[in-house]
Amino acid sequence: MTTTQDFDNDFENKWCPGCGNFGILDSMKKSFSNLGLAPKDVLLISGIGQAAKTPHFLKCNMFHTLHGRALAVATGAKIANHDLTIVVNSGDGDCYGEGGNHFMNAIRRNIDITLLVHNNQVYGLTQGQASPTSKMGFVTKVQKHGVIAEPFNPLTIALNLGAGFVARGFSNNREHTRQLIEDGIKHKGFSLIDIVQPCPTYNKISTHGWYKQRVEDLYENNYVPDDLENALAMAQEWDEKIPIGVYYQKEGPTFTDRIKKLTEGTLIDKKYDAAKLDGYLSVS
Amino acid sequence: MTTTQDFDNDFENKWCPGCGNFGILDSMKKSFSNLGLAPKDVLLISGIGQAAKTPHFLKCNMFHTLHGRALAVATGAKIANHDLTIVVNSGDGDCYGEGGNHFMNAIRRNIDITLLVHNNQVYGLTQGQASPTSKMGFVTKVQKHGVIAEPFNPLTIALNLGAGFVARGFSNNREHTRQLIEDGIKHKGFSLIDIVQPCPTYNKISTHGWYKQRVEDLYENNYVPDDLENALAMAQEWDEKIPIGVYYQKEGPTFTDRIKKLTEGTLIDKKYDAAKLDGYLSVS
Amino acid sequence: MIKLKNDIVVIIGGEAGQGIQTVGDLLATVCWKMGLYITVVNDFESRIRGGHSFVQLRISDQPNSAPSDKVHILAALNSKTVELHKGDLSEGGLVLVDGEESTAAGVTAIPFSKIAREVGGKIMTNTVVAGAIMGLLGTPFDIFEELLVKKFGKKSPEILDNNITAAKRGFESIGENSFKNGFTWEKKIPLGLLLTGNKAVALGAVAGDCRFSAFYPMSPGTGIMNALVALTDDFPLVVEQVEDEIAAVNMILGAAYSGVRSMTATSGGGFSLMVEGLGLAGITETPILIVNAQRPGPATGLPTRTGQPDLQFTIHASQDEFPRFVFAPGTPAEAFDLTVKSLHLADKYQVPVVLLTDQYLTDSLFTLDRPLKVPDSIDRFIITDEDLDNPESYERYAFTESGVSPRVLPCNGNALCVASGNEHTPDGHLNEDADNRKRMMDKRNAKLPAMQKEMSAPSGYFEDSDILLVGWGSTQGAIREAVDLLRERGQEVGCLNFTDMWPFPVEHSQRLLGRTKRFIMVEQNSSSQLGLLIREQTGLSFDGTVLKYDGRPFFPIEIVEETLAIIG
Amino acid sequence: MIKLKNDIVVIIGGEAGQGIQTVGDLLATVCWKMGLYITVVNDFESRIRGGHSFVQLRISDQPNSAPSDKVHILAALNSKTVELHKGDLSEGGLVLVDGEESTAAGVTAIPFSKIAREVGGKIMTNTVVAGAIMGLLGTPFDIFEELLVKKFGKKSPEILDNNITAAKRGFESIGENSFKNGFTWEKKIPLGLLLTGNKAVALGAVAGDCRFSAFYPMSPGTGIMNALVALTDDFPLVVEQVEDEIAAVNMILGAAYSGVRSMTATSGGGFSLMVEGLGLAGITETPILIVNAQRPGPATGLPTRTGQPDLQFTIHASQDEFPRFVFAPGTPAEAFDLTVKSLHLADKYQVPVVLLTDQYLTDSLFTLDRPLKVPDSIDRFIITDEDLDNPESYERYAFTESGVSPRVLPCNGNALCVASGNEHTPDGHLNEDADNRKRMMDKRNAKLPAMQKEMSAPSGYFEDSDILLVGWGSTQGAIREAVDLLRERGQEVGCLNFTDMWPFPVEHSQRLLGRTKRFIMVEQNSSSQLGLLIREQTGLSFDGTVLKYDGRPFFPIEIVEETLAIIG
Ligand SMILES: Cc1ncc(C[n+]2csc(CCOP(=O)(O)OP(=O)(O)O)c2C)c(N)n1
Ligand SMILES: Cc1ncc(C[n+]2csc(CCOP(=O)(O)OP(=O)(O)O)c2C)c(N)n1
Ligand code: SF4
Ligand code: SF4
Ligand SMILES: [Mg+2]
Ligand SMILES: [Mg+2]
Repeated sequence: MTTTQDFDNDFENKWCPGCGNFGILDSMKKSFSNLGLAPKDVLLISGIGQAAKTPHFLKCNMFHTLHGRALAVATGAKIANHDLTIVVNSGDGDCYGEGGNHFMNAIRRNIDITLLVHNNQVYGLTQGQASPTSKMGFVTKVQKHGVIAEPFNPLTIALNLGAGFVARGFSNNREHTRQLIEDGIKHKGFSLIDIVQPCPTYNKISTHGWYKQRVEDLYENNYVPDDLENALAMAQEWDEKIPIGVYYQKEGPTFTDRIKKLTEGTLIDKKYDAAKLDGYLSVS
Repeated sequence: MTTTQDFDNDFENKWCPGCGNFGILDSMKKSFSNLGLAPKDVLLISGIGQAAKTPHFLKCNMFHTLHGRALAVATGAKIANHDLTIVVNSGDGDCYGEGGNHFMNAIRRNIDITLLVHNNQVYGLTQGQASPTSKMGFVTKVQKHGVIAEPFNPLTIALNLGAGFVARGFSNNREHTRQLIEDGIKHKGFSLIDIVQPCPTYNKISTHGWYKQRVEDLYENNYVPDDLENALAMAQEWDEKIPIGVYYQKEGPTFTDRIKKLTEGTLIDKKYDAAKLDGYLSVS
Repeated sequence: MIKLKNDIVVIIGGEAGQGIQTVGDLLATVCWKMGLYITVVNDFESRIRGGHSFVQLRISDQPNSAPSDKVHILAALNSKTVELHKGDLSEGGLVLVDGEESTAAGVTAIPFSKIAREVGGKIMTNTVVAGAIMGLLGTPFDIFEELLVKKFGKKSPEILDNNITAAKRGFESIGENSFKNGFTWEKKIPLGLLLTGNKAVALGAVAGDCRFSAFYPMSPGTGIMNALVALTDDFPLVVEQVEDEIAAVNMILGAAYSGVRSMTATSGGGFSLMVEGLGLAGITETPILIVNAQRPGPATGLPTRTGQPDLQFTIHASQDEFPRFVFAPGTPAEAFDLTVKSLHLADKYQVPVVLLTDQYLTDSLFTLDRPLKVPDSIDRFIITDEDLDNPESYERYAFTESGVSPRVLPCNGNALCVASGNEHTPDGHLNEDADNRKRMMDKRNAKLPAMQKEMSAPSGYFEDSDILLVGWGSTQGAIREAVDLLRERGQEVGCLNFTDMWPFPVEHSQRLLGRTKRFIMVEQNSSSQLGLLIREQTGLSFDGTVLKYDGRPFFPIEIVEETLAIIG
Repeated sequence: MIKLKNDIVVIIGGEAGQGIQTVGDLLATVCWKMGLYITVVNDFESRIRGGHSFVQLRISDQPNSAPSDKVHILAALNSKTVELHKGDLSEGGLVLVDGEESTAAGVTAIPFSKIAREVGGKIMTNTVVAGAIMGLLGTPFDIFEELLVKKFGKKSPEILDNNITAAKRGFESIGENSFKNGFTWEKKIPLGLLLTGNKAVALGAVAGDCRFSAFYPMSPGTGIMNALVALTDDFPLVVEQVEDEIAAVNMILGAAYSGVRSMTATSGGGFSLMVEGLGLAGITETPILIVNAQRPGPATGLPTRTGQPDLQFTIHASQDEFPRFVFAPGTPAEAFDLTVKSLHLADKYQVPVVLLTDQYLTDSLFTLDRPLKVPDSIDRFIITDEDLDNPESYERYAFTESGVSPRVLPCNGNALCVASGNEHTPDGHLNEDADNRKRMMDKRNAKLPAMQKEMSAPSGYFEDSDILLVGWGSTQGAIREAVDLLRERGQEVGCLNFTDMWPFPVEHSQRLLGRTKRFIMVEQNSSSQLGLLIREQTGLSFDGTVLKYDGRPFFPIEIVEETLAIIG
């Protein structure tokens, strides 16, 4: 068995004091060790942003890629070796903004990875512009008269695209988030965990207290996540209350299950066969 | 008044005989002339694909852009001059594949343009690969064991993103499509008209006859498109029947309505004011 | 290379969708089976039906790989074919049209579609046309029949029978009109395969142990993917069509990071979208292969035509500087070899590689002049815990003299694979210090000298001549043939054909170009990009340019004429 | 330029989020109001809180625009500041730290935060620090007070009062320790504005009648957008943050096509994603302006640092070839002028323009050495039906000798605006013919000679010297200062600073470089991209390079030392 300390590293953390990211980081370590995973068993892939720096702050295999592209990279990594446990750390801008197209298509493929979106409704690393999940009217230095587009609701879209594991967490409920991540990793198929997160520096609206007042724990309520309509209804909630937990879960064949040759073993483990190819290249 | 002939040009058409695109082209001309628009009043913007060639085949102002990017270009064109009547011709690959991110964000902005997606569930111009709307299992030269991802349902996604005009047409019901396009243009705000279309060359599944058996005219049924739940339910239909008409309509402020300075006139009509800027540049 | 002896050119023209490409393929295969050399050039519009397209078959008993300006047999399935190509007919050339009676002198009417309808339906027209042309050429019919059995044998016996009858009727329709330039047909074993550039790259990819490919369709890159897909059932290879080119390049990056050799193929527009990913491969030292099958731009340009306009773009693509390889094969055999080499070098140096082909090379069909060689085994340049004294202290980007750091795979032992697209310390973690930054840049750039040593010199042909024609990539065949033609006219001309473009083979170029009196650039772009690159890299200046950028491949004679105009 | 007379360097260092930038801005504004020249360089990490960042203020009575390696006053809000910068202190330099008692010789403790807490809270610390430094420098206090009134007057009277008290207490905390290099403060009218490069570009954009901008945040390009947003309430300008950089470039293409001047700003990674759109502008002849504010790569690289690694990428970006302009301003005044010029030339030639800046130029604050000039009116080079004999037969891409076709706007009359990113005939409809293709390529390329004539020569400084330092963009100030220093040491050295990069000013370069004995490239990239470009375009070869690519701007002294090592 492993412990959370196994995942500690001594790389200097670069987040602001009080940032919600710390909770998510902590929950990740706990869920990995609870699942008996060691650093060598975990591959973290991330885009670019404050959220996407996460993999640097724990010991693991990791690939810190480009803004918006983590899911595409992760999909390739999984196809090459579908034995890997892959978790993606992304931000609301990274995943739903620049990466919007890959988000939709990762779901359509049901590729078996766990996506954690650190959703602070703002672009943190670039100093506080609106993100796709910012509410209409949200004022920033750039959106000085407030945001004028409808916010993007990742849960609704994921549910409608047929995602088989759709969950919401709150960064500061660490135990709850730990459970979500465990469930997400255990789920065979694509898992979306949208984790709402305070950004004390740039988001003065949805603060720790604001969330605290609203979150409602679905685990505690023994909610059974098998009803798509319920899930869709809950996904609409925000202003009054925010359900946290697994909204919907349903397993089905994953992308690599559907590629016949991968059902017999990983791509990386196959043998190179020069002789077979020679047959193709003979002139007679 | 104008007539459909006013929109004729003598540029050689490049579609295959029997292609559904002909119906859409015809309906466009009819709806424009019905609305009293002349070629000089219409701006067509398209991406790349068979569908996206449409603007070449009628007389109008037009911008044939890049694969996937028509909506972004159209958004810029509309902001610059929101008096323009802009219609976008796109394909299922163009709009929902390469252009997926722009599709979502055009809806979020409620930019007042009319989007016609010629949805043949296949990549026509590149010779018959699967598109995002191809059904699971659809076999092509590339998808030789069939498509292995869930199809993209544009109507559901548009409805969930808050689109204010969501419709489906069938290319070969020309009068019906004409009406849809007219209603779409008249609608203030973003209008999605997903027009299902036979591709006799590459799609041997959803043929003219296949659609014919399934389409059900919502205009005829006097369906009132004000119920989102109904609309969402209809958007799920396909295999047994395909409702054609306006699924949902609701007007609200458009993107340019929400930019204060544009409520007083178009951007292009404003005056250049050197003197005002001089004030900014004086040293004292 | 000596002057082509038997050199017969056949054009079959018609509308898109009439299947003229099938006629070309049938004819080519029969000739190839007889041991002849073929070049089949497909000329088609960016549409699916209608318009005008044609195939040009060049058949010879000597290697050839350029289209010809002269035509001996013109088979016209539409009237536009006659209109457009009649002017190219050589003395004694024949025109075959579909019909009962000849309408003009030099035009032979053969009731192609009537025969087809008689033997089983209009769809048989292609086979009749192929038969007729073979009749004219005097091909032994049995080879053709064998081929039809192979092609239609798996379908119903009726279809096969009808096709054989159609072929026979076509074959006989020619009557006594035996073509005067006809070959004497003696069956030889072909020296090499009959292959398109597309297929050569795909086979090279499998030979180089490529296991994953993600792509988004774009002509002419799609052909490579089609050819790869065709191999997926037999080899450990997954090919996935994805949402856009950005996904394509990032997916192969993920797969390569995970440990399998990976590639994508596209054309200029898609390559543009991959440029950021290329840089990620650069800074994370992840081996990937991108094939950019060039076509004319800018933007959508001419989707189904050929050109060489992306050399400088490819060399400089993506922000900041990092080592990369760029190769540009001149023939399918080189395409095969360089694909194998690209995958090997990507792994060896942990860098991205771009293979530049073009529509002409990828879509055309050639007889190879030599067999293709598959590597016996693949060296992955990957280490594991066993190779390390202390796997726990392993560093992905350890400083080394060569700039290449030992590479582990993720989740493959206690040595962790930590990679970052931000500037990083040797352990892979992001870092902004000035000193570390400089050292990391120098580490990556330190690979360049060894990479440059991997570059082959341009291949020469009469390369000691006073005047050299200099080109790169798929113009190789046309330039060499132009050299033959120029020498026939008494000009002391040779040529150099570059395939290994970057890191630029500076020494080879200085040696080979430094000793000639004059050199003339022959390129399919409007600014002579290789010429500029040579000047940038060696200080040597070209003395003239023969540039073609109308989307069509060079005819050797065009190079000859423009060269003569320059050398006076 | 003569040797800087009063040349005082102040560094204020601390953690991100401590507001040291505010201290820098306050000090700079006071000095500027006194008529002094300031360069304020911000050095910060890619994080929001913590870590280490600093501002360097250089204050002089002569124009200056490079950072200095020597520091006179070091104000440390964290201990790392002392650690990192103590070595750079000049003789007699002072260190100020927050505290009650000095811990080391040469270190003056001032209870910054204690004072702040006493007068109203920790947040006031910045004002105290600024006050203390001004006290040291001997600045007249009233100017500082005026500034605080302007800055805080609109907030509560309490906040204003507290700040004034904090400033005063800081000012007085210095006691008798009056700084020996202090200026004699005489108030002069500044010659130019106090501006960052960001703001200069934004003002230039408005002066050039830019009305629409779409962007996606990316350092250091975001600063330009922030500056543009700040102007939207007063000018006919809409700025929209969009879903990604691909949307950004395509939206400005749409707006430009519709008829308003449009621009976007980004950095290398975003520029990579815009490359396909750049080509669309090229083939559709749509005027757009893209600002690429360079930072070190590859990929994410060093997000908040500076460099000049994208010159060749920018010149060759996108598939195939088309005319474009590339400019690289060296100072904010040039940034303003070249932005105006870019927007003008984009319209005049109907081509895309790329403005290359970098983090150093965009994020730093400078006193301009001259006033900025706004054009009186804007020429849009657009025609309407009235200008046409027959609007119905108007052709968007009519062949002309200049290559520039008269341009109408869509839905602006009977002349229809038909544009296509496929190759097209003059009427804008797609066409694949070989002849038309060649003519259209030649038409677009025909703009190049006139475009080249628009290019200014590199500006020279002692440009008749035997040895020239050659650079481009933001290194201008550092290189000129290096020339002064080298000449002081008896070296006959001058320099050339390029701003107009493409179409390359071949004749100017040949003239200016051809007559010097040696030239040495000074660039912030690892391969000397301008040097290679000069060789490619003129055949002239550089004789050495001074390259810095660690993400930090050049100190003049670095150039001096490396130049001396080269010239021996
Ligand atoms: C192609 C590209 N565009 C833009 C950026 C700049 N960028 C870095 S992080 C970021 C936004 C981050 O927002 P989010 O994903 O919400 O993460 P957060 O910092 O809020 O955790 C942006 C725009 C980039 N690195 N690359
Ligand atoms: C960046 C880029 N990638 C790929 C292509 C090639 N391409 C042209 S059309 C097309 C697909 C068209 O499919 P769809 O949008 O469904 O239109 P259809 O032809 O079916 O009407 C593709 C992939 C391109 N032109 N540009
Ligand atoms: S800016 Fe916001 S999200 Fe980023 S580290 Fe700081 S508090 Fe967290
Ligand atoms: S390929 Fe299909 S969609 Fe394209 S023109 Fe032909 S029938 Fe129509
Ligand atoms: Mg965020
Ligand atoms: Mg389609």
